[in-house]
Amino acid sequence: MVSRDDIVAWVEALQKVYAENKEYLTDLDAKIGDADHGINLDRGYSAVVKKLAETNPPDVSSVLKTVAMTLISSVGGASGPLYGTLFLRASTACAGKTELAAADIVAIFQAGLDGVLQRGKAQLEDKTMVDALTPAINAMQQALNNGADLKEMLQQGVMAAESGMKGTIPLLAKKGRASYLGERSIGHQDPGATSSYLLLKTAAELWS
Amino acid sequence: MVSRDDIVAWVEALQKVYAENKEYLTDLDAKIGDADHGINLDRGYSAVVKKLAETNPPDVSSVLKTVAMTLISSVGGASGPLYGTLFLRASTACAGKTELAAADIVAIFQAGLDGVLQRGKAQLEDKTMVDALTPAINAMQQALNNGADLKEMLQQGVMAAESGMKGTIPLLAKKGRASYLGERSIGHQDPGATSSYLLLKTAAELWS
Amino acid sequence: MKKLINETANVVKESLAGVGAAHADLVRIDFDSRLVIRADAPKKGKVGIISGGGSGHEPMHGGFVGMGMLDAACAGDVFTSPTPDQMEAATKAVNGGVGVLHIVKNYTGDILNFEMGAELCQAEGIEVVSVVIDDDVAVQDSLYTAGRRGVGTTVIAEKICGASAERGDDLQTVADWCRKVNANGRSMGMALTSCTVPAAGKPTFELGENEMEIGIGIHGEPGRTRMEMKSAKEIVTLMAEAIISDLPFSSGDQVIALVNGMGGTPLIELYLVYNELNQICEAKGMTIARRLVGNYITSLDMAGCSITLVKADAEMLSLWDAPVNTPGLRWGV
Amino acid sequence: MKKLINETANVVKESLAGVGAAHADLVRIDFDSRLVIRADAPKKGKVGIISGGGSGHEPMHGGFVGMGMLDAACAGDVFTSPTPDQMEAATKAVNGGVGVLHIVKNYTGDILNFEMGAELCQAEGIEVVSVVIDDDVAVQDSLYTAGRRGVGTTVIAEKICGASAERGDDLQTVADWCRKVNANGRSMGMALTSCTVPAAGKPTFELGENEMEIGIGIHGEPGRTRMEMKSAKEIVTLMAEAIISDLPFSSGDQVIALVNGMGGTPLIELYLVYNELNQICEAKGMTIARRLVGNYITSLDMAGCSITLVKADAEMLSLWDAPVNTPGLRWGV
Ligand SMILES: Nc1ncnc2c1ncn2[C@@H]1O[C@H](COP(=O)(O)OP(=O)(O)O)[C@@H](O)[C@H]1O
Ligand SMILES: Nc1ncnc2c1ncn2[C@@H]1O[C@H](COP(=O)(O)OP(=O)(O)O)[C@@H](O)[C@H]1O
Ligand SMILES: [Mg+2]
Ligand SMILES: [Mg+2]
Ligand SMILES: [Mg+2]
Ligand SMILES: [Mg+2]
Repeated sequence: MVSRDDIVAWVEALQKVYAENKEYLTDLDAKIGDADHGINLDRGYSAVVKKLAETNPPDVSSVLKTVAMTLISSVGGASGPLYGTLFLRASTACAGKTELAAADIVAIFQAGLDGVLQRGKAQLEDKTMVDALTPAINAMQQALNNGADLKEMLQQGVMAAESGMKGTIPLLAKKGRASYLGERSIGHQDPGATSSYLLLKTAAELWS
Repeated sequence: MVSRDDIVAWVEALQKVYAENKEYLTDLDAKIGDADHGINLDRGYSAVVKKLAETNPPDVSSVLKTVAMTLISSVGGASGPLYGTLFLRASTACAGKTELAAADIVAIFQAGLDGVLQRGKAQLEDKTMVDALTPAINAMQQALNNGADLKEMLQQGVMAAESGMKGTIPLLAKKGRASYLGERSIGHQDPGATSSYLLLKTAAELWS
Repeated sequence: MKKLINETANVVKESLAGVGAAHADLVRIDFDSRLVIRADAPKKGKVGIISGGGSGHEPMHGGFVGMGMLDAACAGDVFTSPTPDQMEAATKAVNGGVGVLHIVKNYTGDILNFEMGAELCQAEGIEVVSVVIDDDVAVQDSLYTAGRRGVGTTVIAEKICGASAERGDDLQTVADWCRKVNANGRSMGMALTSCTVPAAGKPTFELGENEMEIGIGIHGEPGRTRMEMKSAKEIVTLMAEAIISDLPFSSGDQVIALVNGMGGTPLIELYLVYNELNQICEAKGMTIARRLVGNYITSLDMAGCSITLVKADAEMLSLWDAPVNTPGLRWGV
Repeated sequence: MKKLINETANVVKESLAGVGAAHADLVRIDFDSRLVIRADAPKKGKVGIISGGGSGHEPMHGGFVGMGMLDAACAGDVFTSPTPDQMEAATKAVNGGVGVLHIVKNYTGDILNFEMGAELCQAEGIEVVSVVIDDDVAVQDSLYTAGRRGVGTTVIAEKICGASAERGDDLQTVADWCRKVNANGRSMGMALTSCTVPAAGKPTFELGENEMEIGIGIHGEPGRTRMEMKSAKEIVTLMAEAIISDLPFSSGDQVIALVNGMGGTPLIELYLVYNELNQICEAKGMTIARRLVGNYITSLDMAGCSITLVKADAEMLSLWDAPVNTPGLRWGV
């Protein structure tokens, strides 16, 4: 089960992960975007960790909502509203719960992805974060159906996210800044898909 | 004796010499000035050669005057009015003559130098063209006094100009753009002294 | 990276402070929300106009706040869209009771953040209309992509809409002017060098000594093609042809032209570019009725330029000529 | 070298053509003499004002021709003073019968060429007064050297003298304003990168990745000292101290300030610099009563900036505020 404190620990770990990968993500963005994705997330999660410490939200849902609102008001760019929407929908999807079971985890990510799709209007293979999130959630659902426990389920999700992320390399971008490049976007890994993979990987390393 | 055609040949040779040394003179100017001395002279002497061909001035004095006026109206910068004045005074100093003897040559250069000093108000060792011209003219006067012929006299002048030119290297500039550098002007050869040395060297190679 | 800055994290804030100190007669700064607000906002009964986007494009947008142009500009981090709460704060600060126009450049980040900002305002009962500028012909447009970027036409749209609002037009009319300018405006940009984002500390891309990038945006995003360096005449011809054939502009058209520097290209070159552009337009029978030559929508220290043409009718030209008093554009007053 | 140009030999001419095409309402171009002339010159009964110098400093001087500022500008080759015949032609073109002021920046080339130009005019009976601007505190002044360079104060002097001439002051009065602005003006510049003269094709000097040059002029002449890169606060402090202590400026002084970009530095940095300058002036009890922030006297594509302060009394400020309508500076009209 994933508790409120597990969620907080995850978000705090994400702050560290994105700080460590700030240059990596920014370099990926320099290739097909505007060289700021790592900077954006680092700024956002630093703000989130500060906000959580200040406001100390009481339960899972309110933690996720704080993350959402802080990302929305501090990240900017495309990824700010998208990740913000992801956490906002996740927060709504677990309203009232004190702990999240494996099925709840799949449900909040699915709700979050639905929000991302609605806001960003990307489709699979448009070379966005959607290409990491969608296969990951499908794999988690599958694992769950096959009776996997939380840890096993998350590991399946991470593996799928990783191949989804790598699968963005040969794609021609159709959404976001990379789409301006047309053919020249081919051959580069999408930064947002990469940060989404890290999001899941960090969860899998913490929760069990 | 130096005829009208010898003067024209000299000026045409100067055009080639400054074209060949355009980058060299400009590089010298980049070190302590504004990187244009070679460009300026190349532009000026190209205009001079064109003008001489068009107007075909009849005698020594009118050739020198044409050179003067063309340099003044095409070179700009510090060297334009200075070299222009040099040729203008030289023209006046030989008014009416059809040929120039060794003594006349010294006289026209002396008149030219006087003009440069009056206009530019530089003193010896201010790190300018004056530092090449002054010793050259003194050496020519000396040679003349010692009974040297035109060729020998010019060679003495060139040698003195060369050491005057090299002598600008350790000097601290007091006039022209190089003076803005203060101590940092030390260690570089003055571009104007270099172009003045080439002026005399070219004459010595042609006239005898 | 060598820049005249202190901490990279404070570049936007300190630059805004400079704008506020230099132009206190025209604008005030809201440091919390990073807004440049017209000194006398809100103007009761006047349609408010806000715009915004990532910083690094100065004078756009903060330099266009003032009488006859924008009422407020939201400054994002360098090359990063501002956030919805900034748009909400700006909208409230300029709301004169008759609605607010959001002029949004077509970048996913700007679109999404402005969208959320508009939702927040509408939830509080403020009437907001958003118009998206998407004028960059370097980008292929399609229903299935993010579409064209918003570049130079934004400057013209802000001026025209500002004049429309200033003379008392209602929100729909002001928004219609924005749509009309956008529908008639086309742009293309090119770079001789990359820009360097302060927080990144190194050039976004590398160009060889004899290379240029054509079809570049204003964020150091790579362009559509990299090619060997050419003469100004060839470069301008290439850009002008792409622009003119796209609308298409045709003989007899009157246009407003913007020859815009990317930040690192000096005016002597921009006027030379204008000379080429003017000759091309003349040869096609088009008349450049009004023009701007200079740095208006930049990309930090990038060397390069962009060209914008907007087909204009008499009324648009009269709105263009109307007085404007902002840090970056001023006439008639 | 990558620039938006065609043949290097034609850069100045083609750029002038662009200025002429873009601003036909304000100026006309004399291509033979390479002059930018106020469209309605000569103005009978008005003192004429001309200036000029090497090209590469745009908008100065051609961009300052128009109502309330210069009557004509002589464009030399890049970084090379114009020639006496240009000054003669300009003086004749703007002579309204009551004399012409020559505003000359203190460079040997400019001094000598303007001197010969003035002699030519005087020989033809036109009254000419020349005033030399020498405001660069980076250069040690002495009777035995070429003296200080003329830099940013030139822009302020051209505006003030233009207003003085426009209101009908006689030649001596206009010249006195020029001397007064010069006597009260001080400047200093710095570079982050070298400029590249088109005809030379390569940077005039090289600066390391962590170096800057302090006390630079506007021609890519090396400055007084090369030092390690510092923060904007430290750089501005260094420059402002040198300027303020030189006049000296003191508490209670009102000043006109110019934060000037060298051509390759974007506005976001220049406003940040202005913010630092404003804080320093405030701390010293000085008031920046008027200011310009932008590219006004540049050095081709050099990255860097200069700061100019001119101590101003009420009358100077009212001349500053008088209407001006030129390609590069416009207000009140
Ligand atoms: N419409 C969209 N839907 C989903 N994800 C998107 C969309 N547009 C962009 N993204 C994601 O956002 C990432 C870029 O984020 P970031 O660099 O922070 O913003 P910006 O592009 O505004 O600079 C891309 O790599 C991509 O994964
Ligand atoms: N006052 C002066 N008197 C004599 N020669 C001078 C004076 N000032 C400068 N020069 C000469 O002019 C040269 C520079 O000429 P040039 O580069 O063509 O002009 P500018 O300095 O205007 O760019 C210097 O190297 C110096 O020899
Ligand atoms: Mg990005
Ligand atoms: Mg020189
Ligand atoms: Mg961005
Ligand atoms: Mg020069």
